Amino acid sequence: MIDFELDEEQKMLSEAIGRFAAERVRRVYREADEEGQIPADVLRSGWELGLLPSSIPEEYGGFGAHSAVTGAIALESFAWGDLAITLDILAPGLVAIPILLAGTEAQKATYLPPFSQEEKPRLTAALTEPSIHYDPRHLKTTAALRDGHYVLNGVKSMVPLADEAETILVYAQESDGRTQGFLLPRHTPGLTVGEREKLMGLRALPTFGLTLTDCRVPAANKLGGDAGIDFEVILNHSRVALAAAAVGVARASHEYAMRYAKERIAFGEPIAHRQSIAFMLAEMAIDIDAARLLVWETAWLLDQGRPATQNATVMKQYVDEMVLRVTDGAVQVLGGHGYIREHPVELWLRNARGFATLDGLAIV
Amino acid sequence: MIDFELDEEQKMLSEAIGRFAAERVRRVYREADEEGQIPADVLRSGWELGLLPSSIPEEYGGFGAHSAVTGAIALESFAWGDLAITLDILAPGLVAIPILLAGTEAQKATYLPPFSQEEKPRLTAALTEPSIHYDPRHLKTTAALRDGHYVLNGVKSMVPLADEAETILVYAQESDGRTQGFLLPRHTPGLTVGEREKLMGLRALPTFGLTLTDCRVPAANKLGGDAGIDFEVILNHSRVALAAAAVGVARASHEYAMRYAKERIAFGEPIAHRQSIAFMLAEMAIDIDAARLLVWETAWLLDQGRPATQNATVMKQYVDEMVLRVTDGAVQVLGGHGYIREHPVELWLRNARGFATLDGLAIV
Amino acid sequence: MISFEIPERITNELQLAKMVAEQVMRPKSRYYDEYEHERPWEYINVMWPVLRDQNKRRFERQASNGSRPQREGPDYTILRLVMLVEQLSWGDAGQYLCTPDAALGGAAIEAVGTTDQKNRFLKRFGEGEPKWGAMAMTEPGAGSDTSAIRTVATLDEKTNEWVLNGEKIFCTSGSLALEESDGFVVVWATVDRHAGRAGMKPFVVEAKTPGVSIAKKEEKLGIRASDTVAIVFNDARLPYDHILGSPEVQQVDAASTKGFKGAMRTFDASRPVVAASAMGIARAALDFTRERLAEEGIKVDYTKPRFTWTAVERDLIEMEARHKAGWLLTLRAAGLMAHGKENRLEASMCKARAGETATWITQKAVELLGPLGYSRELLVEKWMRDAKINDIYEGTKQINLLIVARSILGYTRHELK
Amino acid sequence: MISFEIPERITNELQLAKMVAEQVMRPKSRYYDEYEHERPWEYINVMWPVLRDQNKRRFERQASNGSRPQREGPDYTILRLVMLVEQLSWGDAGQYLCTPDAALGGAAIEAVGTTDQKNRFLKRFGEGEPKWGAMAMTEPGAGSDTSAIRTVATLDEKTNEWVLNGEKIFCTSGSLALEESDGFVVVWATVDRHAGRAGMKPFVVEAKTPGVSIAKKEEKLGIRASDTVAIVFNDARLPYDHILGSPEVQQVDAASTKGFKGAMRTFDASRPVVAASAMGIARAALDFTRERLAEEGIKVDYTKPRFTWTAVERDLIEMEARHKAGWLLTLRAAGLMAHGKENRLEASMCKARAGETATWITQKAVELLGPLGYSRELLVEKWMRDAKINDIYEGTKQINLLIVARSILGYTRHELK
Repeated sequence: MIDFELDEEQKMLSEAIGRFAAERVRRVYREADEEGQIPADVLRSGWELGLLPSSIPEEYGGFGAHSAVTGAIALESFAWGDLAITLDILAPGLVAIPILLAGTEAQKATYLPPFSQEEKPRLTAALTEPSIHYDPRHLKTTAALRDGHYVLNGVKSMVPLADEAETILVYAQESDGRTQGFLLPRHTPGLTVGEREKLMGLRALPTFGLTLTDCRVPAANKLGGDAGIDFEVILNHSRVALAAAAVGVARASHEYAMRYAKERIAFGEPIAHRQSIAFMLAEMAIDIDAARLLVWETAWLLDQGRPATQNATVMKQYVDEMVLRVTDGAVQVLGGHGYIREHPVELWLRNARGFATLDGLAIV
Repeated sequence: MIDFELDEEQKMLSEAIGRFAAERVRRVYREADEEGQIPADVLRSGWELGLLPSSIPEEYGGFGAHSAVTGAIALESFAWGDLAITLDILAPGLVAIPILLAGTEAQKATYLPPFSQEEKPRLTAALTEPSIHYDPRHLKTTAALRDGHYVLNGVKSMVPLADEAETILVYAQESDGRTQGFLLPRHTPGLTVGEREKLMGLRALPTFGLTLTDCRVPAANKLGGDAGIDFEVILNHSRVALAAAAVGVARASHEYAMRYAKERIAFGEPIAHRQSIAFMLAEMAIDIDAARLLVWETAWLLDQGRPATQNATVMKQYVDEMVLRVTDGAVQVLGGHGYIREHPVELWLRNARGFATLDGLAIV
Repeated sequence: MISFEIPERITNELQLAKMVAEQVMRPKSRYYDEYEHERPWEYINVMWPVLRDQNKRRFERQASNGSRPQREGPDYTILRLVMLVEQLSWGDAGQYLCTPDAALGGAAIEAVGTTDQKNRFLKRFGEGEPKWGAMAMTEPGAGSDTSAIRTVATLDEKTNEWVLNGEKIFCTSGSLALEESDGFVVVWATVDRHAGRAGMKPFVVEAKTPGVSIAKKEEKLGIRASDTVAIVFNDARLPYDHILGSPEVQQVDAASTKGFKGAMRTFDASRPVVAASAMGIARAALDFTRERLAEEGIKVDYTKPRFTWTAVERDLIEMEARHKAGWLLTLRAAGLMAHGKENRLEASMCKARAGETATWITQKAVELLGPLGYSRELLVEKWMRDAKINDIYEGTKQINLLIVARSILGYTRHELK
Repeated sequence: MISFEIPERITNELQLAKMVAEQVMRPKSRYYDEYEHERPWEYINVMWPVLRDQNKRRFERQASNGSRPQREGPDYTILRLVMLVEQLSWGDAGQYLCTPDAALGGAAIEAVGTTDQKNRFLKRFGEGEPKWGAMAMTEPGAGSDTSAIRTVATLDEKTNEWVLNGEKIFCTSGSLALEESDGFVVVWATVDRHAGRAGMKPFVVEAKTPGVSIAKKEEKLGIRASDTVAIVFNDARLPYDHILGSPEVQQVDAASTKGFKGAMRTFDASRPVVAASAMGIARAALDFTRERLAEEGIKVDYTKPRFTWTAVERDLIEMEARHKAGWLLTLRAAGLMAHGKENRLEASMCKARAGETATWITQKAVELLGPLGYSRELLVEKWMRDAKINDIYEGTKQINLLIVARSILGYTRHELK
């Protein structure tokens, strides 16, 4: 029966993350964006929240069950704090969740247990490619099966934490045209990590380009084994994650703009008393709620194991435009003050513009 | 040197038309829309304004010179009164202007002089085709040259006054793929005029579908003779005319909504005192002015004989969306009163929605 | 527990509604649009027996176990209503508005009427011929600003009757309720001009009451099958107990007086219902456009990267996205009510968004279908005309945005005008 | 006589500006964006000699034949300025803002200064080292609402000096004007706190005036090459005749006092100039996106029917349409001024639209270029950051809409707040 109330566990989770975001993340994210570096202690305590273990079943050392809806709720509160810090802390999930969803028993047994340890596993994934024609379902990076090994060739971009990763889940197109995942040890010959990328937003998150030249991996390293994976499922889970994060960023901007508009006095009254400002804030609120519902619906379909590609596409279309509209509106509400880096709204706008183009940087 | 001031002649012309629109057209257009019929005396005095003769040179019996800019100015004031009545009165121009622009001497000598007479010449043109795939540059209606005659086949829609026309300028695709015009006597065998069309808007304007089955016309009836015409020029002049008319419709709605908003009292004040209404009216005003400038620029390029297709395309894109935005906004400003047919804004909205799809109904 | 599952009992009912929409409403859509003041009897005659028997059973149930349903758990009523309205409006929004029921008038009586009043005024909807209820609030000089209402109800001490004088406009189904059936209109009038909202009271005006006349049948842009009238009250006399709620004028914060509160409470339900109607029209246009374009070989491929979409594909996806957003906001507002939660904010949110969205989607559909879209041979142009009303009635988009803004900012009407 | 012809003398100058934009500004665009507080000396050193000599000639001309140019016919100055600014902003909006000239400060002096003041304060721009003028209006508590200005100028009778106290923020080129060159800032201060706008007067504060200090160099989203500072006035003493316009406080309608009118008049020129800068950035993004996509084999075919456009083609055409609209509105506002006509309404129209349009176009460009658009390897993301300022300064979009609304409705600030 139709219901939009979080259950108890989800409430606790989002409150815990919200507290962390407010008390730890919001203290450092601005400087992290300027410095291009996130304080180690924040990353550590972020990891200690145990968000990923909580979605790994006990049999693999976790203490929970996987749910895209719960994941979406968590990502919203997390990204409300800061997007870059969220993506850094959750990066290992880029390997864990796909394995959880589609990995072989052996892959689960190898990669999941470390998540229960104190140390954040050094895992990441490479999906995006540095081209206007980038299409996750038809990647230019190829994987060819040759005598029991897959040989990968191609160029990747936007790979978080690639420099310190031990294993990178690289998505590539197999001869049959399907997108598959391959677990590459960082030191696979032919795999080179490029310079740290310079982006408009996400400046605190270290991302890198990859070049793959005849990288050989045993066939067993193919995600899901011989059968491989249904990439649609992975992609949809990933898009839900990023869309949920977008809702978090939008909510952060909206709350900040509301507070500012109620405090900022012009012509003898708070500017929020003016319909032009108040209606903008109202439209934002509606936009954000609608986007969240779209995200939840797609996540819910995924949890039900129902087809979700159409919903995911429609959701992404709506959310990508929503987050840009809302964050730009927040800058507008603050006026000149929104344009200077003393206030966070400009940072949220820079991050927001990324959602339409960035792919595969998070997954629930 | 950049200048956006009408010259004396243009001022007089647009004032004369404006007066006619305000004093005659605005008295009857609402009933005409309901009845589907325009009072004969209004049509007559509209014709007596001599708008078309004034753009025909003296050598052909007219008393002026042709200018797309002047034509655009005239069409805006005319359509400000009512779109359907404007298109009815100017329908013969659909033949006169193309002939003026691209006709042979013989064609000019035959078709232009009657414009100086009292009687409105029974001329019209057929461009649009009843298909989602309609493309004026690649018409489905064909014209094949067979022993000194052109044989036309196809289906047309939105032909104004086709029932009482003596000659119809039919646009068709020749074997070389180019769109050409052919002057068909109404009683050409194989040419049948269908039932009067029923449209959302323009209900006062009688428009018809045509069916052409092996219609033969002498090669001499091809617009521009053997060489034919550069259809781009005709199309661009036509798009300027419709865009100018759209600006007139938008301006009518905006003026009406402004007056209403200043008079309508709610919560103790005129609703125009509220930013949500006032800013809507301000955006409309900016939209309308911008559209007019886009129209004038394209018209000016045409008068200069410069290529104008890119400008015309961009102009059409902007104007079609502008007129819908503005007329819909006017209905919104009037609220419930805008939804009933006592007020004209609903009529303007119905007419406005046509501009994006209707083609070739007017030309300057 | 987050879920988007529609209860089966509702999906079953929706199947029936779909049949009615396809087989009864759609075939007559164009006819009742062209013949504005005729009544869609095919639809009315199909709906009345069903609604009559439902009402009958409900009254009996209420009589036996008190007015409130005993059943535990969520109350499906509003959710069910929202979904039915969406499906029927998908069929034809104008005809749907002629549904023979107590409508907003009934809602007002349910909200603030005494048990006796409920019996007297609502029972009729469980028996006999089709009947209509209606609500009359708007006046020539009072639209969104209900405090400007000038219709006056004065108590004639001698006869202990209320005497109504004034004019109401934009009353939906007013003629059906007052002249074409044994129905009633709930009329908002002031018992004290100087008391503002506190003086405003709802009165039940029965069909054929002397002094009550239909002054005008409106001709509209769309929903032409719907009966919209102006009503004039000329010394219309009502028995004393036709007033709903207490006759006293409490001079506390106006908005908190029972009568007005009652009306406002009906908005919490009626706004999602209007939003649902809007989304039904929008879906009709979206479905039709999709099918028609598919015939032309144009189908959306949801797996293509955005970069390779055609403009038409992008339009269709954008239309679908906005439709989904509007619909989910509507379901949320209804869902909250079903779970017995406050939903004033969410009701205004969905209304503000759904009206605008339906307007946009239907306007876009006309464009996408080219010359055909603009023709009255197809229904798309009608849906565009029908949709616009949802951006206007039950509070224009602007009014609902105002409510949303006040609510999220924690402002009163004094801080945000 | 309607014409869109650009005078040849201007098109020639534009060729030079284009060279500067391509060969001097663009190569350093990324550098000055990354190194925020450095100065674009390459650009400054190219521009200064040209501007200096132009100014020199102008001063000589004015000295010989009075301040007004004798020439008949339209005055090209503003039109020329608008076009140059558009071209230079196409190069780099941040660097353009560092153009060594008297800027808004100069405009204020030109508008309300005495001949003597013009000589004393402006002559320097025709000789020696690069110099900057600036205007300081905004305060922490006074943005669009200039009547809230708290910086005070009190006359010290004994020394016949003005004593300035207060703080100004968002002063463009403030540091260049006060600390890095022999320039000046025109500071708006009140001589009578209770007089509102009537008490507001512009004062010329010269470089290195004791008691004047740069409190903060702002770090911004974009236009990082531009120098934006907060200035603190701590008993800063100015000679009596550094006040522009009359020191009297007329208690008539505030807005009509000369000083304020002067500032407003400068807006009639500065708003089209800001709009032109916005359109320059937008064109940079549009040109680059077109070229980059063409390399990928994606070009707009303007002869295709709308129905067959790809989503990218539609975006490009929509971007071009909005760009043209914003640019033509800007040309109109400047054109009116050139022909000596009132243009307050048109100035606000183009500013309101251009700022929004540039923001939208550049945001769209980043999206269209995919992963590359988001990277700092290309300049598109920078143009998106730069463009946004035009939606904000010289009056936010909202303020300019307010001015437009008042003007078309014939309202004062009392009717429309």
